[in-house]
Amino acid sequence: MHHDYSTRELMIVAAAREIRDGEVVFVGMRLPMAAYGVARQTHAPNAVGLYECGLARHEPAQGMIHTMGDPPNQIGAVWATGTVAVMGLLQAGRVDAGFIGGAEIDRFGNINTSYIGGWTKPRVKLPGSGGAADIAAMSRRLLAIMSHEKHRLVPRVSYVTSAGYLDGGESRHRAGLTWGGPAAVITDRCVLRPHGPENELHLASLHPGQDFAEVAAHTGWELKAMPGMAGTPPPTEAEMAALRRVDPDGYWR
Amino acid sequence: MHHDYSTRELMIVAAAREIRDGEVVFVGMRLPMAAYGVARQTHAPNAVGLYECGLARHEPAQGMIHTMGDPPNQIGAVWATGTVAVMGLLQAGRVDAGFIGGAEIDRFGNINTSYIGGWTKPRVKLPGSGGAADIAAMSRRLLAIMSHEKHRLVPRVSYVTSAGYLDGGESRHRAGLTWGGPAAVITDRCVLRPHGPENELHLASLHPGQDFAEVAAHTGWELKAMPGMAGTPPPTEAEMAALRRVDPDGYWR
Amino acid sequence: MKDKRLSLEQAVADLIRDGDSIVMGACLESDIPFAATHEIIRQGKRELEVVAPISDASTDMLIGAGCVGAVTGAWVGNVSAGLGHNYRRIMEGAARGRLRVNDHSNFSLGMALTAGAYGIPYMPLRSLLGSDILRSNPAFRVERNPFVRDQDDPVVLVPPLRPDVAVFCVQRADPGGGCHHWGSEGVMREAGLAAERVILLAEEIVAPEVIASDPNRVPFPPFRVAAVVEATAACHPSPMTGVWRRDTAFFNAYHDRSRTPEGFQEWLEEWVLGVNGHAGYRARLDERIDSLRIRGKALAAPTNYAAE
Amino acid sequence: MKDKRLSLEQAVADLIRDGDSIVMGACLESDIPFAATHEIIRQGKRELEVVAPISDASTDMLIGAGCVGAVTGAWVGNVSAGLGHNYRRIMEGAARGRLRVNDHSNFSLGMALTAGAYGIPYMPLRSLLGSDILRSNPAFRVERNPFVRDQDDPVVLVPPLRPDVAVFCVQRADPGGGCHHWGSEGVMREAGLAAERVILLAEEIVAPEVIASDPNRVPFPPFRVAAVVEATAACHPSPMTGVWRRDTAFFNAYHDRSRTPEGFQEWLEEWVLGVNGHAGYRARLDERIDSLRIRGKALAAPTNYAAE
Repeated sequence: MHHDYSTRELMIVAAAREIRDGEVVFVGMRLPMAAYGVARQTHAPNAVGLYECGLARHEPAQGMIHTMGDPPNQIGAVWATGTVAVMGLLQAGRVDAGFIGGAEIDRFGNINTSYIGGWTKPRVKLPGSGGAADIAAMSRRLLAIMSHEKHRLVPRVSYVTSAGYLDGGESRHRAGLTWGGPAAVITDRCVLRPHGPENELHLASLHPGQDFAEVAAHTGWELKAMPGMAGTPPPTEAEMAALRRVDPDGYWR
Repeated sequence: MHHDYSTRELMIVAAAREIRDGEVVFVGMRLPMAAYGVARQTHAPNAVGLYECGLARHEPAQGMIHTMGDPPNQIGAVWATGTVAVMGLLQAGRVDAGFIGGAEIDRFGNINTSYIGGWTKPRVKLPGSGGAADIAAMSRRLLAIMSHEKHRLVPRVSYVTSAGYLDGGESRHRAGLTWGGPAAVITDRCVLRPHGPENELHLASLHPGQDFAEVAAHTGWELKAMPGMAGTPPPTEAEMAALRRVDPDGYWR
Repeated sequence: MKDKRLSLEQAVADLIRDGDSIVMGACLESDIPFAATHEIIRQGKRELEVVAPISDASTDMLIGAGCVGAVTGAWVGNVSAGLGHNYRRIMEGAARGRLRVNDHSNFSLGMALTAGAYGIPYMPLRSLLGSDILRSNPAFRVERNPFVRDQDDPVVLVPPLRPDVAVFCVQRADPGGGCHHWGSEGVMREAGLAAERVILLAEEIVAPEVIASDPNRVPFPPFRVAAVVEATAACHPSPMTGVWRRDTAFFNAYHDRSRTPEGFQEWLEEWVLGVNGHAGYRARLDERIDSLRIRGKALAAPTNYAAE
Repeated sequence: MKDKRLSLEQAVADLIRDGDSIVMGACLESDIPFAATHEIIRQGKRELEVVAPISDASTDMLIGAGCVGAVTGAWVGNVSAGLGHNYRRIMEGAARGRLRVNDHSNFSLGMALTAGAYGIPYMPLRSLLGSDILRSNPAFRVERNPFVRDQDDPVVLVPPLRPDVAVFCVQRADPGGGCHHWGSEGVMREAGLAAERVILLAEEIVAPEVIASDPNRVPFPPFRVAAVVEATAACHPSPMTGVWRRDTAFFNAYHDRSRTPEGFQEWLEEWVLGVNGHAGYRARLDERIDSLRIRGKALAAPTNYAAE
């Protein structure tokens, strides 16, 4: 166990653990890029990373990159192609896990990155879907990374950019999305997972130093704990060493 | 005027004359390849050739090639891509003229390269469409090259591989093909063109040495002459010189 | 071969008209033709429909300068810095009616351009089911899959997009419109085939033989290209594979300074309106541009096209 | 990285099953994996569904050898010589019921594979309207375009194809399934992404670094590749850009000799059944193979992927 880590680093490590060896992963920007790098260098040496600009990589990029189109993410790619080809693999069901972030998420894992306060007269205009709506719809498992604040974890998002379990239960399937849905939501306080027939997000593991009541108080719906809820294991020495290689300058500290 | 030419060479030259300068041409195999080369070197120096294997060329291939995928057709191409991209240009209406051949054609320019004698128990199984059905459907002008025999120029083909004017008149348009259709059928005896409200193929020009009665006798429907019917001009010196460069060994003699 | 070379000023003046739909780079984060973004602003084009498959901060700049009437796109912001302040200002204020937003995802936009490129009447998708994008953008339809008889199998139908203009940065081009592009392609091929007029901003002009030496590296055929502009560092501050690093500090500075309308105007004056074309912009960047140039060599393995 | 190298015999034995749908090369006339065609015949595979976007004479050989139960394709014959005699014999005779033909055009087949590759539920086309292909192949549907309200606008709907196996010849591959292919691509990319199992017949095995030096030349990602077979001249008699000329005389001789069932059997004995694998075939070609090898150099222009 490693003792010197930041919350963001814990989030990266928790995200890395969601990637299984040999999986094809749709890697987003920012934290998930680092998570992919940690996973590849620890428990998932055969994972494959896809990037929606049109890249596939085995080894993560060398050094810090700010966008997936940066030259260090191009050199050494194992496939350079177009957006339709990589996102087509997603729609064909060939992508095991996909990462997205979000400004707002609700108890059924629906995510809003478009309009806060309705689309006709938005209070806040967010950038929009990018590829998030596609990654949420078509990945076999969706992994979301969020900042845990009460106004972000809401009972119902005002606009569903990226479909989670929609109205809960079988409603995602009924809408025509026959696979996928959020498998984990990694926040700065905990990991949430869908549970029960309604697929409502439950507390699955608390990060070190967090307690249930405090996390629940920062959640916009009545948060329930999953059976077998545990603590998020702190980063191991191996995980931190891998993260140091991916992020030598401590950008994610 | 050049006096020493074969019928096939005359057909190539007649086909070349159908290509206008600056046009994008879907070049088929065999004779049209030579026709494209003659056109580029005479009156159409800015024509562009497309090949369904996934190539675009300006200059024709150097020397004789037997298929469009042969190395001499690859080197010097201005675009190497896939079939969907080049045939997609066709469907998008970006191709001015397309060449095909055929085993059977009827008076409305429908072409059969699939089944002689019905598809359930064919008397002759031909290779099939290849790209012909697409070229016939989606080129702005279709140019067909045929051997002129009575059993090939029939009142009605037994199987429409490649749509001409279907039942004549507006029927092609009604079927959903809002542009295109045969503009010329170049045979070893003459050039046929659609004429009149029915878009029936009429005799437009007789090759040197042919007479109307003989050509009509070799045609499976009651052949009519177009107003202004003329003789096919023999190859010019410039056309023959261009053909000699495209076909130095006299393969098409 | 027709010589299609034009100056940047002339290409923008002749080929981009008020009200046009226009793709400003299609590689998402790399190869964004900011030099053309700036020239469009200088020429005061109006009511453009920006077809925006993430063109980093280009769309936000055009909106702030008053050039845009509609955005048909998946994302408008500043990739490494966050939100687009000009976009927010107009959409969150009383003037929001002046900007029409046609929401897409990256995939639906790519598929709409694919349909436009290949003459496909509409493109059926499974992605976007359940998303409110289908409600805020009425251009999409949801229909039953006619191949599935015994159950309701909804599919999203995406109408084609055929932009009037597409502008791309490429590593090299010949005067006739042949070009090479490498690195991730985004929706560049589809946009280049779908658009009526393609403008290339070429880092380098080369002989046609150089392009013909490697026809597989050509994204779309030369006959689809309307103009070739020689413009070094036209993508700055975005990166170009093998040529330019990304100038992230420049994006961040734009983000900070565009936080207020006055700050944006000052930025615009400094980097766009007050410079003498793209050459003036490069001169203002001064030594900064040298520090962004990739100087290493990592060459692609030799590839032989010989026929004999 | 998993080492995916297998012998040709093992790849065909392990990855191609009786009844599979299979793409045998997808570049129309070049890069047809005849070495795999022959190995399939030697191993006596049965009831294959050949998905055939013109695979030159490969399909006719497989039909003649009794391996094929169905052809889903646009064209079966011998490109430079004409008709396919084995195909004709079965289709014009009493045994025609043993071979199911699902007619396509090149474009509809490419679009069906595109749909399979990208998870598109079905692909709408305008091509094929008016063609009897829509009658002889009941897999197509014609429906009204739901975006056009005021008139009847028919479109053809093509169902997706997801073949079990696709076999491709490539100029070079690494042991993990990365590969480079250049020259015209036919429907190779779509078929490689749509197929469940991809088998590469590589002219040359190279280090992964060689493939990663030029990721734009990779048609589909290594994780889609099941096996890599080192097999020089696996495409003979078809050509391979930069490597092999076409052996047209060989195609013509096949055409002449396969005119009768007995002649075909003799040809099969001489070139397939009676040779010791692909090495035996190459040995039988002897000096002929040397005369087909392209010896010139016409290298692609240098391309730099450096990041610094």
